[in-house]
Amino acid sequence: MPNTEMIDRANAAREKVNTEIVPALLEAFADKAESIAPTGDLIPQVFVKPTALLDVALWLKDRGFNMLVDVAGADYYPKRDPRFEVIYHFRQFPALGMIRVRVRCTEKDQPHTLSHIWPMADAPEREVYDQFGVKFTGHPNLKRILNPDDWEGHPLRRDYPLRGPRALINLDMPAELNRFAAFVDDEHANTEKKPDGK
Amino acid sequence: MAQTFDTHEQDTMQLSIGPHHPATHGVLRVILELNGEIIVKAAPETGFLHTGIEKTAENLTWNQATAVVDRMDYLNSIGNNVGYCLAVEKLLGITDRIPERANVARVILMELQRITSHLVFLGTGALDLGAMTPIFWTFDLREHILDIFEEVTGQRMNPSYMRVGGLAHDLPEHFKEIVNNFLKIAPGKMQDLKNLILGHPIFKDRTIGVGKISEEKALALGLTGHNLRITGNDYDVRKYYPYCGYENYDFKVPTRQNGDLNDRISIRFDEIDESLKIIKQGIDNLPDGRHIIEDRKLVLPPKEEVKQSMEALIHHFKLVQQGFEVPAGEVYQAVESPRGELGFYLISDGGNKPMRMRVRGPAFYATYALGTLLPGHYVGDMVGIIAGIDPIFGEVDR
Amino acid sequence: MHPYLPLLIYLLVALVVPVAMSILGTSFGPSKPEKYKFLPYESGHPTSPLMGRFPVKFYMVAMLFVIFDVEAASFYPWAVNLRELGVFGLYEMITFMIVLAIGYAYVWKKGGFSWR
Amino acid sequence: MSDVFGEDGGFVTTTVDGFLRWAKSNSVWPLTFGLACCAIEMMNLTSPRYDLAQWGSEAFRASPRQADLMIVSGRLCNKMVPVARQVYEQMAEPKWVVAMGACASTGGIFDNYAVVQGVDNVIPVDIYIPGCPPTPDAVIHAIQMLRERIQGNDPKGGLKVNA
Repeated sequence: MPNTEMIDRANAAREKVNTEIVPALLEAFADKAESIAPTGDLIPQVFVKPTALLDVALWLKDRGFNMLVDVAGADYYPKRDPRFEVIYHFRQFPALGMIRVRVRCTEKDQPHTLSHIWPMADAPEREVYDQFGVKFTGHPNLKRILNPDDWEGHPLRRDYPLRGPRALINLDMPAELNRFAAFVDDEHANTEKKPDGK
Repeated sequence: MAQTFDTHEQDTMQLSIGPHHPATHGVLRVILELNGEIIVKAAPETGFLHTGIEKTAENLTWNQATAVVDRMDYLNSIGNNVGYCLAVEKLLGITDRIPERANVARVILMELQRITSHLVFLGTGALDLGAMTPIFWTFDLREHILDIFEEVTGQRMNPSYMRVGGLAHDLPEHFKEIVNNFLKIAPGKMQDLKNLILGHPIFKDRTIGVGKISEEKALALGLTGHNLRITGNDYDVRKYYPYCGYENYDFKVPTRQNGDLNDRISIRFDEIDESLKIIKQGIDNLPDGRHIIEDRKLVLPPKEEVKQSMEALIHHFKLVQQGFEVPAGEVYQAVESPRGELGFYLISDGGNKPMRMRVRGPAFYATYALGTLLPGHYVGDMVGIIAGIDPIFGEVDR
Repeated sequence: MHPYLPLLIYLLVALVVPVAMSILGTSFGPSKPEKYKFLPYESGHPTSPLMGRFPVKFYMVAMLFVIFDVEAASFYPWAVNLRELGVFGLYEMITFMIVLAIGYAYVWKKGGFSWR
Repeated sequence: MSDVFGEDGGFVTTTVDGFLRWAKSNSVWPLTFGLACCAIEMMNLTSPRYDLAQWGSEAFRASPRQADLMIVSGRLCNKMVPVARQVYEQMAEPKWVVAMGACASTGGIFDNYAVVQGVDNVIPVDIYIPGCPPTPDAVIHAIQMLRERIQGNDPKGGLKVNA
């Protein structure tokens, strides 16, 4: 007796988004949006230019996409020229239709923030800026959210080494360059004589 | 470096409830702007537990990344693993070839993990509101579940028990027996706990009408899970986007109407009862059969076979050395974690490592909802509200 | 046996014990006076010191506490020798409480207790 | 005066020293410095099954002024380094540090830009506990080792005569 009512509702909503919303969006934003074939999860996707993002978001909000699920960043460094991409997932609740708006951008052309429409967008946009360096125009306080405020570089970029600053130093680096040397005064350093007997 | 509020219209005092504070349930910093005892403005600041999990996952093969994903929301390790593995299986397109035994085992273990997370929430939440006894009862009951995890997966917490395609190894034979033992004692203890916490007059005074939120504000703040269901909205990923066969189980999604702290805590008891129901149904019809998908390209061949046949050895060698390739594409898979909708957005460029793993943490949006939840309350209420939204900073800071 | 001898012994002990503890503590305990030890503990993250004045509400609550705490303290001597004072003592204390109750009701009505 | 309080332990100092060591080792109060998954296992220490109260350490103090033992439970990240350093500095002497779990001891499985590869880069550590997360029994074993060390001849414990 599996109740597949929700699965049918989600499938029907997806069909509706594919047949009505996406074509209407492409024709409404003719030069600024292009469609993409959905992959694994069959969620309809649309490429949108950074300048048109705000209008597309408002346009979608009028068509029932009242839930902004997530704002994510991605970096296609070696393979694609506009290397960065900001991905917005919208959802129609309770109709359950979903759409993925992907905004290809470089460091210079900056998408507009959505935090004045959805207050939730404030924090993930700060994270995209912190991890990728993509700025958002009109953002209330665009500051680092995950890394310390004086951190150089944007860690989630493909060309950023996994070990970060440590990767660039060799092990026997002079203390003054070691980021944490300032915190370990000589007397406390862990080369302190171990209590005898242990 | 702290975010100071420069506009001091009245003489408000700035107070930093810092990263190392008993009331912040981990490493959260909330900068409060106080007018006497009333909070005027609150700015949460996180990042004190940023472990670079997404960057580390980009350097691990598809199956290795389960060990890292598991330590993100450390109270819902099995849920994280299942969410991640479902996303990879969607990319591979093998979701319907997963054996039934693996799906049912995943559901049972996820619901057990949900109960442990709710028990920690109830224990520490009541402790923050001043009740000392519940934390002993909840952690004692939680030990029973951790014993089950130790029997099944070998480790109490962060077991990394899921693989792409099913379970890492098969369930022990006496799995049904140990889970049934737990199911026998759980309802009685939960009823005692409910009487102890919800019936308490001080608890009622400190939670009724505190931290109220309306449905459309909760949707605008991106709240999901119990933070959204206390406003009457019954969005639950297990019901709306069923995965792992959740549509075969009949369970209700508990909701509340007036969206205050009392609802946030009382809804947990109903959620635990629902989870117990699901576990009961899962255990009753736990099918036999393979615990993982039958596909040599994805799954290590059994040990004895590797010693005999040459091509099993080649499969073994390739899988251990390189792992398997996943066709290029993007996928978003949502899973219902104890805190809300936990989403995995995976991008694969056809290689044997994920190109990008973005995790949509429900607690991340709940933590930054504090900015609108806290103002207007006393400082004493802030302790309850922070406990009420159930933040886990492994998932907030990834 | 001087009647006030127990009181003297009590005061003596109350003086000797803390002094002894602090002297022994400072002379025999390890002491490393470091910079951070003298900073106020602000749960790990220093914040800007208080710019404005303390709101007047704190002062109000402090004054009310002093009044009603002293009132409560004055019950002890009365309660200790309740037998000797007898009924007269009871009426005495009731009038004392009524006078203070009037003050309490006044403060309550004027909203001294509500924080907002 | 010096022979009675002599370094080699005249009569008085050994008995007072022995008494202080006995008192200190039976009331090591830990600090709630919970970071990540190990913090949940650290909370288990006070639960009925792994009762830490048997050795007098069940009072988890939140303020560093009242704590003797700082159990760094979880992965120490870059933004938390100044906080950990300040909290350690503000603990009153004698103080000990236990690095709980692989992440606190050596950075564990997170060998990346965000996690400090071992807490001993920032604060001196006395005892390292392996495990991810270590079971509460392992933490109790570590606390037993620390108590033996205090009762033995740990320079930080015992009597320190500063005239």
